[in-house]
Amino acid sequence: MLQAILLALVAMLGNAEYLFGTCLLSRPLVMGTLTGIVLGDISMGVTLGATLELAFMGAFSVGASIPPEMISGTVLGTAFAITTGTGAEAALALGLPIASLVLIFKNLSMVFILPMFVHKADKYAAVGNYKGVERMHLLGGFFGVNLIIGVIVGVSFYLGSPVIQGILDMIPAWVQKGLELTMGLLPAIGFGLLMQMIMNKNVACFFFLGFALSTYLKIPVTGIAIFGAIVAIVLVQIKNQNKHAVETAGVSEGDEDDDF
Amino acid sequence: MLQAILLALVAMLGNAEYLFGTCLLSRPLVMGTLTGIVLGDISMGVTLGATLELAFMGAFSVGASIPPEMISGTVLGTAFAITTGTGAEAALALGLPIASLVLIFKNLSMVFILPMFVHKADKYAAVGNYKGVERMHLLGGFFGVNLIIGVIVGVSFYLGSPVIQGILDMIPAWVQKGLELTMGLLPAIGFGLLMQMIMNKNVACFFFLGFALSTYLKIPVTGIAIFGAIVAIVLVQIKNQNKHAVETAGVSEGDEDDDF
Amino acid sequence: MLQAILLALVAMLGNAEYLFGTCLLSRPLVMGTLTGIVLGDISMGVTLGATLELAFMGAFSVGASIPPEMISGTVLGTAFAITTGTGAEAALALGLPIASLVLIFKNLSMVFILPMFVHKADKYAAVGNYKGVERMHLLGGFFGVNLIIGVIVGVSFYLGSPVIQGILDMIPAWVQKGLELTMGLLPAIGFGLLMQMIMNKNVACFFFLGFALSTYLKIPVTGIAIFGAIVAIVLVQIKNQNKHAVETAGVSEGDEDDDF
Amino acid sequence: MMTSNTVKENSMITKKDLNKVALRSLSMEWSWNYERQANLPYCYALIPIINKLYKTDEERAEAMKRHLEFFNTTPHLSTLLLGISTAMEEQNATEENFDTSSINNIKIALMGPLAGIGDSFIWGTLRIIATGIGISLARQGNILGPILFLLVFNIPAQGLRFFLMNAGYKLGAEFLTKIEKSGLMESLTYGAAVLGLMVIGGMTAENVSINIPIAIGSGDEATTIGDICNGIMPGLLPLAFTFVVFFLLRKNFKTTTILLLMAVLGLAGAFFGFLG
Amino acid sequence: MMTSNTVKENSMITKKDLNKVALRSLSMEWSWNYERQANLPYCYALIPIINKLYKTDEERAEAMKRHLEFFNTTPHLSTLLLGISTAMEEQNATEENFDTSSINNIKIALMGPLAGIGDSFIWGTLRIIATGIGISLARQGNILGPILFLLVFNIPAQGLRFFLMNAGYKLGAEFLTKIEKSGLMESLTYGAAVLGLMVIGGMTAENVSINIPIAIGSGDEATTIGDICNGIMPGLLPLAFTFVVFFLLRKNFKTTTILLLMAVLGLAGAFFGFLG
Amino acid sequence: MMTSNTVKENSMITKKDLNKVALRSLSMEWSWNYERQANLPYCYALIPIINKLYKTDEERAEAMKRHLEFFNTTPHLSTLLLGISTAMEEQNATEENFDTSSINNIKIALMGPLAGIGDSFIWGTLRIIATGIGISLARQGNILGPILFLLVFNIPAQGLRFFLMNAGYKLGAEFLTKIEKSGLMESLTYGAAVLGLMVIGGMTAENVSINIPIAIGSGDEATTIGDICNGIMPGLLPLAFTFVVFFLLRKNFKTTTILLLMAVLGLAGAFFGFLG
Ligand SMILES: OC[C@H]1O[C@H](O)[C@@H](O)[C@@H](O)[C@@H]1O
Ligand SMILES: OC[C@H]1O[C@H](O)[C@@H](O)[C@@H](O)[C@@H]1O
Ligand SMILES: OC[C@H]1O[C@H](O)[C@@H](O)[C@@H](O)[C@@H]1O
Repeated sequence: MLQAILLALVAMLGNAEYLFGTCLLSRPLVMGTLTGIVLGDISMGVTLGATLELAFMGAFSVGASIPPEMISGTVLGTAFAITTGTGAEAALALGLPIASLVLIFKNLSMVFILPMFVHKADKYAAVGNYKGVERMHLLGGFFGVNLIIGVIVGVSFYLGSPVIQGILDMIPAWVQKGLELTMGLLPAIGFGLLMQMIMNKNVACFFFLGFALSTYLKIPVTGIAIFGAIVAIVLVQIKNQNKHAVETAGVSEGDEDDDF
Repeated sequence: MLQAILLALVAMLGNAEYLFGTCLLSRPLVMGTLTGIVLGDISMGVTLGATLELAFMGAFSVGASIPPEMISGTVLGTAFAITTGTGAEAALALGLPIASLVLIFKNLSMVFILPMFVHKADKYAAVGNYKGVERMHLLGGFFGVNLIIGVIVGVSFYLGSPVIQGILDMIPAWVQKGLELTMGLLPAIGFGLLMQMIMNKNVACFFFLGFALSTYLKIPVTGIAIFGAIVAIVLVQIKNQNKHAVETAGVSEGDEDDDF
Repeated sequence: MLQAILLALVAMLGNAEYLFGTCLLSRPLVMGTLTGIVLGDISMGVTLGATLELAFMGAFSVGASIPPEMISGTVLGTAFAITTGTGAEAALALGLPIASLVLIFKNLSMVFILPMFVHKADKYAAVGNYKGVERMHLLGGFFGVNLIIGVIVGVSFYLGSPVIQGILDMIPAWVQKGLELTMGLLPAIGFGLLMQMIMNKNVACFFFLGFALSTYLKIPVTGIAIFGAIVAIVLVQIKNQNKHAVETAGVSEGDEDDDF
Repeated sequence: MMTSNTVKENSMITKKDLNKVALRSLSMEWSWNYERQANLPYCYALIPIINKLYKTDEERAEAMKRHLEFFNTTPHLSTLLLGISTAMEEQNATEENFDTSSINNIKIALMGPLAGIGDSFIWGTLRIIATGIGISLARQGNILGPILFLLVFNIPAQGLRFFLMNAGYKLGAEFLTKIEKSGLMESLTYGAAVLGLMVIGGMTAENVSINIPIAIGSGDEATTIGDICNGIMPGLLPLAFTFVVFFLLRKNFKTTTILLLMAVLGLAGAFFGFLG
Repeated sequence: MMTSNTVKENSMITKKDLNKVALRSLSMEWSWNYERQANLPYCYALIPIINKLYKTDEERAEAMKRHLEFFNTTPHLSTLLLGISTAMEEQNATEENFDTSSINNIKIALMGPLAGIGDSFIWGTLRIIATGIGISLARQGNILGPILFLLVFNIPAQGLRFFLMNAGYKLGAEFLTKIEKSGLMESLTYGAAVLGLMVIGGMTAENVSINIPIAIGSGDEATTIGDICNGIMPGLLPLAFTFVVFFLLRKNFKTTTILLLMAVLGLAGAFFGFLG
Repeated sequence: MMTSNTVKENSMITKKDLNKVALRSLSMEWSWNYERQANLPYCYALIPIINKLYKTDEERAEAMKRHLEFFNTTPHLSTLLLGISTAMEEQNATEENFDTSSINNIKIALMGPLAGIGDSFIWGTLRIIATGIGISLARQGNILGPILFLLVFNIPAQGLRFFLMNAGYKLGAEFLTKIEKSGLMESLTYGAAVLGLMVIGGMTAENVSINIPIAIGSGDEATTIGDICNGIMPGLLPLAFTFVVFFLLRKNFKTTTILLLMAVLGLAGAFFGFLG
């Protein structure tokens, strides 16, 4: 029981890397080590952490693609491997499916729960209540993800591996698939909000330009920013030259193009 | 003989889909059925039509790429299969080469004969004779394609399949190839006429822009229209802003960019 | 000894094609023939020349990619084959590695020695001394490349093939590699000098546009020139229209867009 | 002339006129030809409008000439463009200095994309659905197969045709009114030319095809004149060829002559093997 | 208010303020969510600046709303943009007719490319180096492994964070001063909108994904609705979907409602198989 | 100074002058070097023109400096550009405020495409034909082989050289007169800079090559610094390298120094393996 609580705290510390500068506390190397410390076998924890780190080497989030939830995978995998005395293979065999399973919960939260905090923050912002906004940020991260992972890890360790396996088998495939699909749709809200803010009919065509450059020519966003900067510079020059021309019109005329 | 005439009429009805809203009368499913009705074996006609429809599923015209002439292929294929009592294989074995052969005639007509009607229509149009233009349209379609297909089908059915096979073997390969090449050249007249009408030295560069976007970047026409619309909008904005600026020059100046 | 000198002269004549209109004197067909003449076996020279010409068919310089130094390869390959009485295989077996080896020297010279003449020419040019510039051109080509090839061929023939093989084995691989790398860096000087001359902040973005079109969309230089011409024409039109508008501002206004 | 039936306030064009055009559009592929494709049908369909809007032979001649130019799109959707053309012709008939070139430019710019959308939808989706239903019955010899096939296809396809005629006209009329109010009428001419020419450029690249497969060199170094030309600039031969035709037309060569020259060129090219 | 500590002549923003923001930026992924990603953390980090620059609730509300919009970039490099935003907010606070839209436009335009660079460097290079060092020790059970791993990664990563905060602010301030002097302030608004919208367009294409795998036809002719849409225009479905959302937002639908609709759509799509 | 021989009305340049330049152009690859390629030969070829048009050392120095910049194209076609340069130099000599930068810009913009066309034609077609004829005879030891080879190649190639010299001059002169009349002279400067810079940008991307193959990580995650840079932006390293050189030149570093630095870099890079 105590160990379960301690492991939950370890997991929460791992997730707290997002509060502390995305400092990589959540990586298996660190989580494995701390699990080892909690269970009294540091060296084993470090070694298993290294093994899992290698397995999760390619798992890191880029943009909105989130990798398996390594914290729960590592902590539970390592913990069961240490307590049952089995080796690295056991840690991996348990850690990987757990990580995939818990990712569903994490995603569910970032799809459903955290946006609620965001909407609440919108309301606080609307009345200038900055303390409310701050609170939503801090509580959102805590209740939305941190605590959940802690509870999952603690409870799972307490229940033992067979129970988890059972849960894992219960979730129908279409739920996971449906969540993935939803995650593909959600960014449209963010971009829709941005468009609502920026777009007017004089510049709307540039949204389509960026979109078409991406879909027809497969230019990545950095490339679009480069082309966009060039287009913006040229158009601003034309605008200014035009304005400048108007200002000098009627006055003198000889040098209106000098600065071009 | 009567059957030959009736089948010719069926074929002409099939081709008349182009007079009646491209309504798919020419598809094997319909042609086969009507052939069956003429030859007194409706059910067989429907079944063979379905078989040929499946075979010609991918045959439909997109732009200037015209598929094998299915009408003659289906009517003759079905007719010979019913009269000789052979099955679907025979219908296919005869129908496919006939369709390819008759396509040559159809193309020859759309390359040589129909343009004559068009040129005649040009002359009528030049003097405002709209009735002449209408006549050219109606007669062109009839004599240029419809009647030809009817005659081919009627005569072929009357002569029987061995004779057709003989004709098929007589046409040298280079004629068909040469016709294909000509069909690749002909659109240049249409585009040349358009360019003559639209192009002046101030906008000529956009022709090359469209061409280069297509050849260098493989952007399809829809994509070019999207990029073209963006370019047109931006240039029109610049033009208007410029005009607007000139109009306000000397008057007030503060808000000349407001509408941008 | 006399033969060595004569072969050196033949080689120098071959390289002198660059003085005489890039007239293909350096091709194996010609060099083989002249070597044959010098060694008294014209027909053999012509035949071996033809063989080597076929082997070097794909070797011609495009831009800054210089092919193996065929002159030395052909002259020495042919000469050794004729003097030792061995056939075409021997000519090839010797000619190809020699050509690769001598290319290193030729490149070294065009990387290090010829630029010195260029810099000297810069100095002469700076004071308007056109004779100096002319001299640098003529002497540069002679001492920088022509003489070197002559000497290499003469001395090599004099020493015989085993010695050359020895030299070939002495040069470490990294030197050749390093030279190749340097050749990839050097054009930056040329482009840097051009940029220094042309670029100002109003047009700098077009350098990046050209670069990005090349790297992101793989458009070759000819294509970039086509797009560049279109962009230039459109921008010049805008500029002039603008200027024109300003000139007519306040005067009349009705027709400022007529010429567009 | 004005009836309570007019689609637009103060418009000469009635709903009946529009339906007449849609009806005539049924023959959009009847006189289809390789020179200018569906040009004659398009003009044929518009003649009621032309006759109503213009009263002199000269005006009608102008209008018919315009609509005898190259045209092609998915036939069932062509009415969208016929509707727009109708609105633009009406504008031209009522406004003094309307630039007629934009009528064709707009038509050209839209026909390519519309064909892309239309061919996907009509040929790729609707026809396939109709065929699927039809064949499943027909295979057992049931005559309901072909009947349902025709119904499933034509009810939406022809319905769309009439719907798009009205939609195109309204769209065009509204757009033109808006543009007229904001004084952007001359911008329309320019913008339409930019857009139209870009699309023509693209269509030229896609549709005109010519290749010279004469080999140069042999073995590994072998290449063809066509490849060399494409190496200089992709599509160089079709581009050059189109410009040759363009200049011949400018020198008042007849299209019949050019057409015959092309046929000779194509057949000779196939016979001697210098084209391919 | 002005201290000798100010970073810029006459500036209200002190070095201490900047460090406060950098410190708060540590939680840049804490409340990360699928709707607007790192928006809440970004706003959280900027609150000290907002409070200092604006004194009324209305002004603060405006500023906070701005910074609660969609945001995302490599967290350790986010301070570069926070610095620029700080400079722009300051400009806005002091200058009358500053166009606030450019604050967001600049942020948006830069965040994508910065993520590209940052993810390569932070995740692709620095992390890999740190992991390499850490693992080589940890494999033998040596606890120095994880410790060195954390140090090798965090010293440069967090150092960069503080460095970029100052760099971003200076860059922004200098750029704005220059632009103000040359009277190009209103150009900034326009240029930023052009650039920002192009990048948003590109990001929409890359990030919003929706596909309808319903098959049409069978056998060789089989295709899906999604493929047909992509044939018309690549990315047509995501584009259309984004515009549907855009119009819902315009009609004042709540984001919560839209989010729930999306979840229902996604789950139903997976269950019935019409999305995929 | 004016003779009845002048090519253009009122021109100082005679046909003889043009032929002199064409003759000198024969050595277009004689002092070819990796730093600025055919710059010295180009300047050498133009010296007769420079001497005729300009009489003071200062003017000549200016002109020679211009033509000692980077140059490269297919040598047999270089006279087209020499002709254009001649016409532009003449314009510069006679007109007050001609912007000399366009002389180089036009040359630069055209040399790349001309090389593309020329290399295809001269090396890919004409040479292959000549070789084919030559070898078929030479294989049997017939000395007519090499002789015909040289004739078949050189008669068209060198003929073209002289023809293009005159064509280039006329083209240039006509174009300039036209532009002068329509008062577009200053547009030339701007347009030429836009075009020239785009082409230089493209050529930089194609010609400057540098790669850092140092591996980061191992196993599946392994990547190189070069790949990471290309992931950020393709061609980032060559671009950055070119700008380093550009700034060194601006800081008045000598090209000799830079050249030596590059050689050291290249050799060290190969030896230690940090370049590749
Ligand atoms: O891609 C930028 C950024 O996006 C999200 O914030 C996370 O996935 C980060 O790991 C990543 O660096
Ligand atoms: O591509 C558009 C259109 O072109 C032609 O008119 C025919 O091939 C039609 O079948 C097709 O729909
Ligand atoms: O590519 C143009 C040109 O570049 C260099 O001058 C040489 O490689 C020539 O052979 C080539 O024709």
